[in-house]
Amino acid sequence: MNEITLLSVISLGALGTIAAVILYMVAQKFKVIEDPRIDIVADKLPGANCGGCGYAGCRALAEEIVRKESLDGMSCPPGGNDVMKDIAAVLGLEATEQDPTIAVVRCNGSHENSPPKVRYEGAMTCAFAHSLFAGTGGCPQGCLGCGDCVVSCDFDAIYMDEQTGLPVVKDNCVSCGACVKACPRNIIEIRKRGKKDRRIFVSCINKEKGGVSRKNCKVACIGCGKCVKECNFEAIVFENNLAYIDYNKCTLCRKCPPVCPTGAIHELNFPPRKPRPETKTEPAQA
Amino acid sequence: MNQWKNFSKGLIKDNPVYILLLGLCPALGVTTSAFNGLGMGLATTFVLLGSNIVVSLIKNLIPDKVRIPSFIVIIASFVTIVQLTMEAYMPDLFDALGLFIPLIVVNCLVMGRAEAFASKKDTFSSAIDALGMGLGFALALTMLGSLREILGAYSIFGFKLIPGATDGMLVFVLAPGAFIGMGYLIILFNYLKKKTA
Amino acid sequence: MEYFAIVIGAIFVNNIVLAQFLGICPYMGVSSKVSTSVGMAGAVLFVMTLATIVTFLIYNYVLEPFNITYLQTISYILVISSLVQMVEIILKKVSPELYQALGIFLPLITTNCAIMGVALLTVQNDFNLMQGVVFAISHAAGFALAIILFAGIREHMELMDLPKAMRGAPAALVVAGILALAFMGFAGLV
Amino acid sequence: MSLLTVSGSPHVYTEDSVSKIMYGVVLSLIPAALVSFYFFGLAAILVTLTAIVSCLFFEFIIQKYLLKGPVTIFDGSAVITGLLLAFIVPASLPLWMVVIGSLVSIGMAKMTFGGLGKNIFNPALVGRVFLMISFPVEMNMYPKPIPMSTQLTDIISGPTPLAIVKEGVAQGENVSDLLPQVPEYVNLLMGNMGGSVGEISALAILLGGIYMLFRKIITWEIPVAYLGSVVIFAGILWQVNPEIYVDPLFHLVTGGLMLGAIYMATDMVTSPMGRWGMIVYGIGCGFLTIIIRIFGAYPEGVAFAILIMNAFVPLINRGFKPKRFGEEVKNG
Amino acid sequence: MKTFTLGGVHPPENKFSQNAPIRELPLPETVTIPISQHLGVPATPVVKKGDTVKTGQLIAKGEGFISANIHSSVSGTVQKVDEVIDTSGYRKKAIIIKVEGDEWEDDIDQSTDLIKDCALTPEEIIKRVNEKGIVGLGGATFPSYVKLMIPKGKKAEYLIINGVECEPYLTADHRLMMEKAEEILVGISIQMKALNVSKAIIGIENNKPDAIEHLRKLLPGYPGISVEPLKVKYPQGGEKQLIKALINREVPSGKLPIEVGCVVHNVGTSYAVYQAVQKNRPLLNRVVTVTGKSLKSPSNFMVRIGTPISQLIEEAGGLPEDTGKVVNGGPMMGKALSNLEAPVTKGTSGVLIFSSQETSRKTMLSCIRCGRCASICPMGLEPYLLAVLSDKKRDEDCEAERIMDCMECGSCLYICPSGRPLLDHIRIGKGAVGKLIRSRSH
Amino acid sequence: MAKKESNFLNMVLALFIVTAAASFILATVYNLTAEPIAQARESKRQLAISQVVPEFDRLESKNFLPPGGGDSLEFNYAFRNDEIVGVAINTWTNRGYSGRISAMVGFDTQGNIIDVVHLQHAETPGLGDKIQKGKSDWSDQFKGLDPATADIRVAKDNGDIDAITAATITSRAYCDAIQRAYDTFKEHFLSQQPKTEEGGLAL
Ligand SMILES: Cc1cc2nc3c(=O)[nH]c(=O)nc-3n(C[C@H](O)[C@H](O)[C@H](O)COP(=O)(O)O)c2cc1C
Ligand SMILES: Cc1cc2nc3c(=O)[nH]c(=O)nc-3n(C[C@H](O)[C@H](O)[C@H](O)COP(=O)(O)O)c2cc1C
Ligand SMILES: Cc1cc2nc3c(=O)[nH]c(=O)nc-3n(C[C@H](O)[C@H](O)[C@H](O)COP(=O)(O)O)c2cc1C
Ligand SMILES: Cc1cc2nc3c(=O)[nH]c(=O)nc-3n(C[C@H](O)[C@H](O)[C@H](O)CO)c2cc1C
Ligand code: SF4
Ligand code: SF4
Ligand code: SF4
Ligand code: SF4
Ligand code: FES
Repeated sequence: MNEITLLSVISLGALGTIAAVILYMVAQKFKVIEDPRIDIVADKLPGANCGGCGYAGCRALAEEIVRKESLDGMSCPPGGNDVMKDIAAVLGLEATEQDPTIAVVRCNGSHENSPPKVRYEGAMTCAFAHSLFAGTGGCPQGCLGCGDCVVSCDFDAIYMDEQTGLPVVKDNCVSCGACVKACPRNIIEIRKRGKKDRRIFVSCINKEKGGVSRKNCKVACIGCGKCVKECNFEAIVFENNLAYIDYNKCTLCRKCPPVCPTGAIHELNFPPRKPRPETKTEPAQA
Repeated sequence: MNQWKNFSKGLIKDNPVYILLLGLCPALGVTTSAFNGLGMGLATTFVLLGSNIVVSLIKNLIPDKVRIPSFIVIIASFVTIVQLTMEAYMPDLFDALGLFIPLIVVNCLVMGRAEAFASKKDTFSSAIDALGMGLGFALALTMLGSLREILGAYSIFGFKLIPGATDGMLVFVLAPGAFIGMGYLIILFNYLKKKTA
Repeated sequence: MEYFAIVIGAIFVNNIVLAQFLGICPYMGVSSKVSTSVGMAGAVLFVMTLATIVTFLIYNYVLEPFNITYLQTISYILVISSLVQMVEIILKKVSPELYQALGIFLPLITTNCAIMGVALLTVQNDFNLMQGVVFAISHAAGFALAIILFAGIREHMELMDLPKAMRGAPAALVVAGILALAFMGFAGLV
Repeated sequence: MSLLTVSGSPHVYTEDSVSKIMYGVVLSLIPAALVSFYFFGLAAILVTLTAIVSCLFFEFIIQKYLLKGPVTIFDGSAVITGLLLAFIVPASLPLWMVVIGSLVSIGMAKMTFGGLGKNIFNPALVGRVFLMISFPVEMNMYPKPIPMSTQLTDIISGPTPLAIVKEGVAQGENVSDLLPQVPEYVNLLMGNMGGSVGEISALAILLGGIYMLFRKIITWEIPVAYLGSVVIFAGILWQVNPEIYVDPLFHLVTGGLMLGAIYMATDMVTSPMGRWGMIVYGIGCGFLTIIIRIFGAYPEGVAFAILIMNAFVPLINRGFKPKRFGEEVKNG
Repeated sequence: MKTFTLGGVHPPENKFSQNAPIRELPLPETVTIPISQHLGVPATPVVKKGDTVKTGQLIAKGEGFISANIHSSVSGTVQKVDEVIDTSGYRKKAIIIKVEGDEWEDDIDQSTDLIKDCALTPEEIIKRVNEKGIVGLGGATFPSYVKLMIPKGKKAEYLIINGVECEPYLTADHRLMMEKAEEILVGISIQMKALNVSKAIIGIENNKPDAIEHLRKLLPGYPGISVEPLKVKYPQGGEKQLIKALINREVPSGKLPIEVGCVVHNVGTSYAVYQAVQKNRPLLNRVVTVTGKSLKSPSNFMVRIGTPISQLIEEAGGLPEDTGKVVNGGPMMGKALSNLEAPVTKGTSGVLIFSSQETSRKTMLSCIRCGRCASICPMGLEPYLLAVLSDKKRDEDCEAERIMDCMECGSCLYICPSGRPLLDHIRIGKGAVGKLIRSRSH
Repeated sequence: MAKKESNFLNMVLALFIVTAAASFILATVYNLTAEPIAQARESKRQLAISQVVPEFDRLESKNFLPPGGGDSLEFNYAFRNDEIVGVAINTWTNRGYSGRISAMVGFDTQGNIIDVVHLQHAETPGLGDKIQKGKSDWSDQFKGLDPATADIRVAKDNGDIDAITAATITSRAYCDAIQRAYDTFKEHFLSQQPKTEEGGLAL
């Protein structure tokens, strides 16, 4: 060992020792302020900070999960069940399985179905239009078409259809609920995705009397109650001139849509109907 | 993990410079020419590879509280090795890269990989990860270097592209060109990432 | 006059971020708000000065006499990182307010090339201790100028709807580029 | 009857619009353009046309194919950018460099940030500084002004009055010996001096400025603060030693100061919004201009000074809020 | 000449109807009287379908501190009490009365004789003003009796009468001052008595020299009242601006005029106070200006509350072919109508008919940061900033930038060369910040 | 993750071992590379010298202070057959655009410049770096000049040297460095050695 090597080892070794001593002091004085598991959990979360979980961002959820040591009632819509399972595994907890959900637009007052009666000019935000007037189509509950929901979506999962002037939810919706909060008229609802992405819902939330709502919009729910009678599963509730399909009870039997006189009930992602609708078996061309 | 995926992620999807925005200082500082960029990229790759391997080997022997200082020392050793070797055998490149060689030690990329990957995974994966990330880094630096050399000197790796033309747009050799060039390359990489995803 | 040249040179002409490309990570990372960027600048000022002093001592009283200057890199990084941690504990004990304002940034800049770079440059320039300190403070001031200006611009950009592809890093880099371009006007001041 | 319109109040709006403002600026630049065409002839016309057309072209391409948004090239802002870019480069600049300058101005300085109103730095100035640093040789060659000429003859490196004085002083000569080498003040005012295409005639620019003030396109704060602070700072130095520092009037009428103070520092997009902010900004521009002109490597500092102050604008806007109604009472 | 100092704009005045005398509008076939025509809690109907009512009879009772009684403006049968479509297309509760003859309540003095002396005590005056459903006719429809009651610990020094009518087009107050000057002055004296102040200033913009002169001639009979001509500048009629212009005091942010010893009333309100106190007559009708460039005969009408707006337009020459927008109120602060059958309410000061060219907004471009909106904002705000902050939902920042000081005068949107919908965004922001503040106090 | 508990002893020990091992390895590398590094530096110097003086078989070095003050200049006397064939002077200037410029100037024994090469500079690429031989032939104009008769200043200052376009500052500085070399050379070589015509001194 020559002189340089010796000096090197001595000086650097001394430095290393000093560093270690300092670090030891740090470790002593610097008691862990935070539960280290918070970091681990936060790491697992997608980091989108969308607020869909109901907490102020991913880290806030992580803190809450660790604090409560339970996953009850907590979910991360963008991350889905996988993430929650991961976290459960990390913390040794059970994750509550949740049915996948998606946002649904409950208005069909397109330019054609609800022709414009006045013109709107000004800031293209539904919030303002809502405070100003009933909407170009005249329906005081219908979609205003300025796209606040589209802007609010962090996942590019909702877009404005040029033809109809209505928002359309794409498949990549993570049901974070941002659009639900953004819509001043409460038109968007988070519903169960349904088997094979099939959904049946009433695409109208107008609570006016049938005649009145019909005057503004061809496809409004007029509150006739026919669907309620048709449903064998008591999945349809009827209140204030409006039918509402409970997605927890609906079996996707497809009986109600045809009976609606205005066509307000929508079915999504079903194969085309066979001439005779009573066949309930799986269609061949799926 | 699929080792090929582990390797290739550093090239585009998780490119350390353009996507993860790590190690920006050397990426901006030394890329006045494609050759310098490549040289710095390879030097960093070597350090990354070496330190990742050593860190993953000794990770279980190091107490948690001195983990980071130990890693720093390991990284710094590899940097010094590079420094000495380069000075001995590639003095011109050494002069061109200047200050940025010792600064590899504080390159967040190196530390980040040691912390996030090598201290948790097995040695082989760590080596592959280091190689992928390092080559991604080298790719990024070479690209920026090429861009700046092409625009700033109308040449690439020293070959004149336009015979007779002497100077290019000098901005690109200077500081502003580095920032601007990287800004637009990031857009390109974001686009590529989207395309490949 | 010599100090004047060091100061002007470090702040304007050879601005550490805009001309020397050091400390780009915090420059890009901690500049989204003016208030945090001010905190960051303060922390950099503090650590940079301290680190320059300590590394100066190490270089001149350990490495140089023992003829082992090749250990510069490794010893500097060790010294700086343990120093910062020590400061952190002391600060926390002595002045909790200061800790609140600067402390959260301290770990961020321990392994930051601006600190290391200035320490290395001090040696390269053959400065004495006093010059080194002025050099470090001026570089920190240059960093502060760059990052606070930049944070103002970013806060402003936050309100403008930039094209999607440009948001975040790309626009920030182009701004930095133009800023660097503008700072070239200071060329020749010293 | 067409459909009734519903909108929030108010229901009447001023006649003024962005394009009216912008074309007002273009109109006010005509005297300066005529002077430059008179002195630099065809070359000036070509540079000007090239810059305008290429600015419009790049704006169109980027808006249509990259941003895929509405095309608003006729709002007049790109015309101004082109015009002003042409005005701050030498008339002898190769046209392809003018095109590159336009690309930088529009593509990098303006469209990167989303176009009109969103840019942080003055596009024309970014273009110029980019060119100045990229092509120092060409950007440092100024043709000699020859009235009614068609050809550029004598292209000399840096014979602007500012450069002559700066070089001379750097060589240890006295200002009083140097001044005879530059044109007389009347000529400086009229524009008979070396310089960029449109910056030469302080008088023509002043004329345009008065027109813009009259039409309320610009307000007085920035130009007055800028020019005033240049006079003050230069005056102080001049008092200190008139043999190395030129008199303030010389600073006022040479180089791009007039054009900068009236057209570039006032660009509303890149300048502060409130009165006090504008004044601070103007003083900052003036200070930096003098610093760079006198102590820096460049003989001219207007472009850099304005760009640097552009970067300060967000901070200035934060710091200088308008006086709120009912404020004093609340604080008092 | 006096005016306020901060900001302000001067849109073209276009007061086409300033020389058209006030005409009584014929009775409509039915009237629709909304139960919420004032600021505050809606009134509660006290009649039901089938009831017969007389002109001036109480049909809905104001409940709560800030509310106002509503009286039938016609005589006839109540057709229904139901939701009807209001001016904006939403449904609001209203009382619909089929007009049959014009039979008035007996205790109302229908004569036009001027009664100068008022024997009532201040408390009685306030009570009467409350009973008769008088609300501010200057636009805000704030129940007037509340304003006549000075909160404890405060003292009123000045009664300020708002005869500014700074809105372009509108001439209702102008005509009222020309034709009912004496009544207004008596009303002012009554208000002064109720407030126990000795000084009243009537502020009138200089574009109404005839009104200034006319009132000044009559002043000698009314001690303490003066008339002050003001430079024409919008929004001089805003109460804070008016106080600043007349007595150079600034009402602090978020405070009421009484903070600086002032109470502000509109001239129309004074006239209504006169009617209520001296004639025992509730607020049944009001002056409405119906005007527009292409309208055949721009007019000022005395209109019963509840008359459909379409009838006013018919009476003024019918809706022109090129109509693009119909506005309820002035061009700067009025509300665009989507339903012309909506009724005149206590707050309707004018009906404006615009052609599409006159009123369409500019093509919206990006803000060019010209700063004009900030330089003309009479409250010293930065509308461009408030608009983006509101758009980005940065409510705390909005609040810190004093968004709640905005009085929605519309000057910023008027002036913006880029056609930015500034006020639209600011309104949303105000809503959000209001919510924030309320949630904080709970 | 198997994490080791941290206690005082194992922390200090671990860090000491790591640093000691690292420094040992580094010292080894250093010892291995010390030679090549020195060689590389030397060959660089040799190369520069050989570019500016005629072929030689022996070198001798000596340092002199320049008459204007400042750092000393290194004179490298080149001998062939024990006869001085030229002197390569390592000179410097601080008047560059950015930092110090150093250059090697070769003189023959009469004081004519044989050639000049730059050693180190930080001038702007594309502008000032044209003083480099590979970048432009600008510095060739010094070849063969006798500073005693030629004015080593740029044309702008009424000298005989054409400046690099748009880089007068650098050009001036380079002239300054050469002038400094000549002044020192004159004082410490020419004035001591009477000028002779006798042979062997090739140009
Ligand atoms: C919630 C609220 C409470 C008010 N309280 C009083 C009051 O106690 N005394 C008073 O004189 N005015 C009061 N005002 C009325 C205001 O001073 C003002 O006249 C009214 O808001 C209409 O003004 P504008 O038309 O300028 O908006 C109140 C207004 C509001 C909105
Ligand atoms: C922007 C703005 C403009 C106004 N202009 C007038 C006006 O011209 N005339 C008027 O009587 N009231 C105007 N007002 C309403 C006054 O502020 C104030 O509410 C009114 O004079 C109070 O009297 P009142 O309660 O009797 O209506 C305006 C309010 C605002 C916010
Ligand atoms: C970024 C930048 C780098 C420069 N680099 C140099 C340089 O290396 N050498 C130099 O002499 N001048 C340099 N300059 C200075 C300018 O080119 C200066 O205008 C020029 O030297 C003036 O000399 P001239 O009379 O030859 O035009 C630089 C300027 C800038 C903006
Ligand atoms: C008074 C005034 C001055 C202007 N000055 C400039 C200028 O110096 N450079 C420029 O590119 N555009 C200028 N413009 C045009 C426009 O504002 C500019 O292109 C915007 O910065 C683009 O967003 C000016 C416009 C006005 C109204
Ligand atoms: S569509 Fe709505 S619920 Fe779905 S991701 Fe977008 S914002 Fe969230
Ligand atoms: S669904 Fe709601 S938010 Fe979306 S456009 Fe319609 S009204 Fe607006
Ligand atoms: S509407 Fe509000 S923000 Fe706009 S000018 Fe009026 S007070 Fe100011
Ligand atoms: S007036 Fe319009 S363009 Fe001007 S600053 Fe205000 S919002 Fe922007
Ligand atoms: S690489 Fe320089 S600060 Fe991160």
